[in-house]
Amino acid sequence: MSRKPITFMQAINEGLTQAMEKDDRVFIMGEDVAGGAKVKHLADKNEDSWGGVFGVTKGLMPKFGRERVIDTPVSEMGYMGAAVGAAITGLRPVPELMFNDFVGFCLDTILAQGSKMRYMFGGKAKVPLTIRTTHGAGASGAAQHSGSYYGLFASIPGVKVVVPSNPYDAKGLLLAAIEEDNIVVFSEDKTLYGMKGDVPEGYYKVEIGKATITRAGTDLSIVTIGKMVQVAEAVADELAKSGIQVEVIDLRTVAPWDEATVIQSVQKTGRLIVIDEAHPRNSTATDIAAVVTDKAFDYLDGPVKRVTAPETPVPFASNLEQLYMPSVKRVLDEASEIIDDLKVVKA
Amino acid sequence: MSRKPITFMQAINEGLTQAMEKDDRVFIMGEDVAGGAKVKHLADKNEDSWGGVFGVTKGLMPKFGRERVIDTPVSEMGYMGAAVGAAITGLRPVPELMFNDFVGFCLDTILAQGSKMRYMFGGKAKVPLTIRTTHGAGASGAAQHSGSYYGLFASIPGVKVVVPSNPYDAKGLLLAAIEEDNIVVFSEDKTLYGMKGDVPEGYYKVEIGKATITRAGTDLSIVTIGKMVQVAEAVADELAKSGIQVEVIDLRTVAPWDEATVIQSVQKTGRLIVIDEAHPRNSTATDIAAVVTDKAFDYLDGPVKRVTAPETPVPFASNLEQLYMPSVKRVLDEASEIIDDLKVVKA
Amino acid sequence: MKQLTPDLAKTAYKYMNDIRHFEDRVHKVFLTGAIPGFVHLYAGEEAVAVGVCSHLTDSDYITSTHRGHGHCIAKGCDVNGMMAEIYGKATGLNNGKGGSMHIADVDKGMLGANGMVSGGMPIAVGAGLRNKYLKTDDVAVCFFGDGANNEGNFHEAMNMASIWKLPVIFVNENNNFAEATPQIYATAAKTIAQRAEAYDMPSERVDGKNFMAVFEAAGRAIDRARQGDGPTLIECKTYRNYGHFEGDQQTYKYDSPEEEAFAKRDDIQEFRAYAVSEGLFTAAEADQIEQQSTDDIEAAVKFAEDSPLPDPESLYEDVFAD
Amino acid sequence: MKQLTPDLAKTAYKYMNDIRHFEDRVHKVFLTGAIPGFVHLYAGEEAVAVGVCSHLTDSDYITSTHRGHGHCIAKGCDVNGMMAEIYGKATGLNNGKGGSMHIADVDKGMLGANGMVSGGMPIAVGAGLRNKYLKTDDVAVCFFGDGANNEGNFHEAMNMASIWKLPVIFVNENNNFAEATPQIYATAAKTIAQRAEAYDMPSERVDGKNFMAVFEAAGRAIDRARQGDGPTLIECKTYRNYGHFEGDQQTYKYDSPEEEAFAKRDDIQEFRAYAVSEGLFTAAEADQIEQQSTDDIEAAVKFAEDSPLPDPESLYEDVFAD
Ligand SMILES: Cc1ncc(C[n+]2csc(CCOP(=O)(O)OP(=O)(O)O)c2C)c(N)n1
Ligand SMILES: Cc1ncc(C[n+]2csc(CCOP(=O)(O)OP(=O)(O)O)c2C)c(N)n1
Ligand SMILES: [Mg+2]
Ligand SMILES: [Mg+2]
Repeated sequence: MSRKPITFMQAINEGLTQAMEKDDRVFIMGEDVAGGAKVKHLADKNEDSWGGVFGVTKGLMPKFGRERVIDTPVSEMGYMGAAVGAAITGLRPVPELMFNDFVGFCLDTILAQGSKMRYMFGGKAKVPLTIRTTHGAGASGAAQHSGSYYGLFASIPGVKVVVPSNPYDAKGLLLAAIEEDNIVVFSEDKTLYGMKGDVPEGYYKVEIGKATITRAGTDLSIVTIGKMVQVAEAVADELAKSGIQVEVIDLRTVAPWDEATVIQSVQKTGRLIVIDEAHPRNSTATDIAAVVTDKAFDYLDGPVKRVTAPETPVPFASNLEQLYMPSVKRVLDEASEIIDDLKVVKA
Repeated sequence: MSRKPITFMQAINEGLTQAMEKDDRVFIMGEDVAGGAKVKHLADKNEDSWGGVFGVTKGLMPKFGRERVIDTPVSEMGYMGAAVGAAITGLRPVPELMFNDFVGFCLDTILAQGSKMRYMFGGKAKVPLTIRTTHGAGASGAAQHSGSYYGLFASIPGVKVVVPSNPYDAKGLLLAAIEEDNIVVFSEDKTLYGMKGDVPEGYYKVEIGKATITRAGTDLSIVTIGKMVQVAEAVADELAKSGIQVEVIDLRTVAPWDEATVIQSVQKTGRLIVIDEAHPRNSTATDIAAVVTDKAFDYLDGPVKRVTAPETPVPFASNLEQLYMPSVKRVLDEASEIIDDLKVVKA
Repeated sequence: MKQLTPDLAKTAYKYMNDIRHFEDRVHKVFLTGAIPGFVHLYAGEEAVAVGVCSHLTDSDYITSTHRGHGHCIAKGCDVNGMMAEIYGKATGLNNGKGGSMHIADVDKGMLGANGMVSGGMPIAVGAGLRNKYLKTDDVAVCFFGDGANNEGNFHEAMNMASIWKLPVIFVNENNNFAEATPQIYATAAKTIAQRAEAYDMPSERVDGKNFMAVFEAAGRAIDRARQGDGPTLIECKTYRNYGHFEGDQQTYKYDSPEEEAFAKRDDIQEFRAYAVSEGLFTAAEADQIEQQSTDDIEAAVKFAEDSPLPDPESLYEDVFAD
Repeated sequence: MKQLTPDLAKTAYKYMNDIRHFEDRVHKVFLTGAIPGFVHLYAGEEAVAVGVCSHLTDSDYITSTHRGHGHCIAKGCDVNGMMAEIYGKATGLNNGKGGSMHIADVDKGMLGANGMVSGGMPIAVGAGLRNKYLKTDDVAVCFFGDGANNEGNFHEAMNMASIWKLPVIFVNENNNFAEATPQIYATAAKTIAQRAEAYDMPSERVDGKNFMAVFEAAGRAIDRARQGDGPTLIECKTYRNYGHFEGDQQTYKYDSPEEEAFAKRDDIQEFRAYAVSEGLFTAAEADQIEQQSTDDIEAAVKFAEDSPLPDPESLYEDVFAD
């Protein structure tokens, strides 16, 4: 398949386009995903419509029309519940929750309705629903627009959660998510939208539930989520100077996360750091630490180290926000216990 | 202080009564916390009013009147948000969320508003708010009325979470919660309401953030939340037959949980089981496992074992619901890895 | 608009009796302890569910509430499967995994009772959106209570259905109470029907104990919806025969002689008298239907009692579709 | 009811100018990159915030929105502290930890801008409940947009305020758009004011570009609230001078000559002309106020620029009160 370098945002746009071309039942909805509904000069198929607050869905309304790219009122519970209703009756909605921080407005439709329907109906229903949303600090969005709640979604039985780290994965995971007959939360780091990468032009999928090893190593495993793979790579570069070979795993899917890949890596390296930008308690990072310790206890040479956000809301001031996010320095400091150990071993 | 045996439910009722007697700013609100608003024959101070769907607040309206025991419309987001507004302006509301499963209707008021206000206002606000709610399976409430979401609340920076396991703690923790200048989620296991225990008649507090050791032991630590202390005690009785001395810790406060007490215990026993009825992923159980492994790695003789709900919604059928909840059998089976080990050591 | 033919009248009368017998029977069994959990009975409100659903086919959708048995029966769900579900048996409509508050039969267009007050409202909007998206003339009916009308979901669902002109009929079952809280306390509007104006939506307020009043209002609304003329709100004044849930002491009943008189009206008897007087069926036929209904529900109880519990392994199944 | 005395008129005129200059200045600084994040400017809507807040004292409360600078200034927040907050500096009203969308000053009765659309609505109800509970005659004013009026929070807040007769004034700022979505598309009601009927609540719809229209409607509503006569909804038709947020291309403006004409009205100039013609202040006094305002905002920018960043340790502080 021919490839071209496009941005993370374009990759998602391309994925949505191809999913909608492939299957008439796929449609998108959300606040301003088209923009300008009922504005005469932005009528059906007009190129100047917004296409989402970040521009991710730009061009879809012009191509597919307002029937399949539906602007909603500011009514998250309502349109997310409508998406559940459309899904259980046979469509394949891809609603957008503009910021994952708005989860408190629509959680019931996911927690109590969509995620439980199949189970409580005795297996006699399907809810093919892909919820696109955004997460992440670093854009000075302050406490209500910078959170990372993929771990909260991941705690709900019946919900799959995907967090892509690059344009290739973004498109492939999105296409796989839309083909799922389940609820998938597809969470995009808003600070990655401008990232460029080679992406195949055609339709392809990246398997949900499979992690990928972005760098092989034998001394230390680092599991990352989304943008944090960049921090891990930088840490790996840094540690390579001391002869430490880091294996970096990009989780890709946060729920269900790929136990086999992670545990295999730990069995080889004996050491694990998890880098996760989300809040630190009852999180995916603690889940990974707990499961790995449980299943690979005898292989571990030291505790699993979690480098995460501090236990605070996201601050606004740029200097504080930078400190809030995991960084190379924070990883080296906070995981010094096992890194120093390793340095001794290697020296 | 003189003590008398009363039920868990009465203990909470007594706590509410004494908090309201002590401080005029304390009031309660929620769906049918009084009941029969505007019904003529149930006018202000009438004894026959409901007092909550479980009867926990029975007698409060007759005593304090409808101005301080406020029936709300079925509007969880609205009245929980109003409670935040009343708290930040100087009152001390104690709203009730009838089932914690309704969190999806009011989460924003907790996640994005109440829990973040103090931080994002630069420390210039207080939100003295105690949210009473109920959790737990075992009452055949099915998928939408049986969940345990204290772990979800506990994941939010700025929220404290308390789960009492007996009448004494229920009253004392509730009084401590209402004196806090922070949001405290006070989560009551609905299947414990009939449990009896000795409770001091007067006003007393149980410190928030402190666990209690309900049985001392040297071989194995079991950390429990709420009703699970009963399962742990039964497990301890069972293992005592093999000469294994179990230390049982009742967490009492789920956020922030008492690291010192738990870690001290593990340093002594070298083995830890966490019993938690909540969903298994990104939960308090994984948090405890992760933190203990991190901070007491060198003391551990085996992995921390988590015995929790399976990764499913709560089923309705009684036989399935029984299997869903942690039980002595499930603990012995699922933690057999460390228990068998111990038996060998002890034999 | 569908007319009330003799055949339709008999089916409706059968369903009304089925609901009443079903609920009376569940009430009795609950007292024995054989049925666990939270059970909310629909007896007394039959004219609403049946009056509306008489217009629907299996390809129309409904969403229901925690008080859902009546809607299920009116939409054609199998009473054996329903009763077994309430008992938590493997033969239940949901294989015993849902229980009273979650009975569903998607193939029959029944999208589930719902334990969340107002939970079905946006789901109905989604079903209506689907009907329009696929250019069908199917409708979606959303049953909801007077309590539910104060949830944000009501507002968002009504508004969306209106701006998108969706084929959704919002059927409010105003039975005076949300648990023990009177509608007149909790709802600021003088009537619930009146709230439709805030969404530029037509509405009617009807006597929900009167089958024909419900049937005709629903017929008008459903016709409009099928023709692409958008949603309607119908407020049906009704009353439940039992408590909010099984176990409720009902100290809040009755506040006035009028309330009591209204409460004691029997929608089934009224419909029988009407139908017989209009010659839709004879008294003898009515008796026969009643007997058949009693027998069917008796059989359902036996079916449920004789059915096995779910396989323990099913605890872990059907979290995801694969 | 408070009358517009010369003193009050001058204060109001000062505040309106402060808001305009503040926003115009933030707009310019944003382009330089010195202000990060999501910034929503209030310029063009001054008459609403100031018209309403002219009736309030520090012991009345307001809740605000993501477009909150105007409300803050109208409620008396210090512009130095506000500007420093938007720059994320230690001297900001929130010590730099909140930013544009979370400016608050609880002592001034300003309960926070709010990044959640409709997030302030139930909080205002809570403040109103507190005012009634403590038997004060203080009120709570809830500013919210046309977009917010479609959130469930609107419905629940309006209903609760009405059934409890709380001293809450709901001030709708209908500036035609929620981001790029017109109010006429998203809101099924013909007017937002009309929605008050569904809550048995009085309402008015006023020209939000006309200071006196807002001032008088607010005066009536606030008087009623202070006297224990409950809540009011006031819809103010207005328009924002800038885009939804800084960076918005605004391709959705203007759909008609009428919209454009309305958009281009200047509420500040109109008020100046009115006040001068009524003799509330002279043209010379107006010029002086304008100059003072320019100077004050210039000083605020300098204050912000010269202020230090927050101490890194403050990242960990103030999660809990102890
Ligand atoms: C979201 C939510 N809030 C509260 C409840 C608890 N609850 C169950 S039924 C009920 C009253 C509902 O009243 P109404 O809508 O009038 O229905 P009715 O019971 O009268 O049929 C309440 C508050 C719930 N199940 N879900
Ligand atoms: C709960 C929530 N949903 C969506 C958004 C994204 N958003 C920010 S402002 C806005 C539009 C608000 O419109 P309106 O209420 O009319 O206020 P205006 O911006 O016009 O002042 C939206 C949808 C949000 N911040 N919060
Ligand atoms: Mg009711
Ligand atoms: Mg607007």
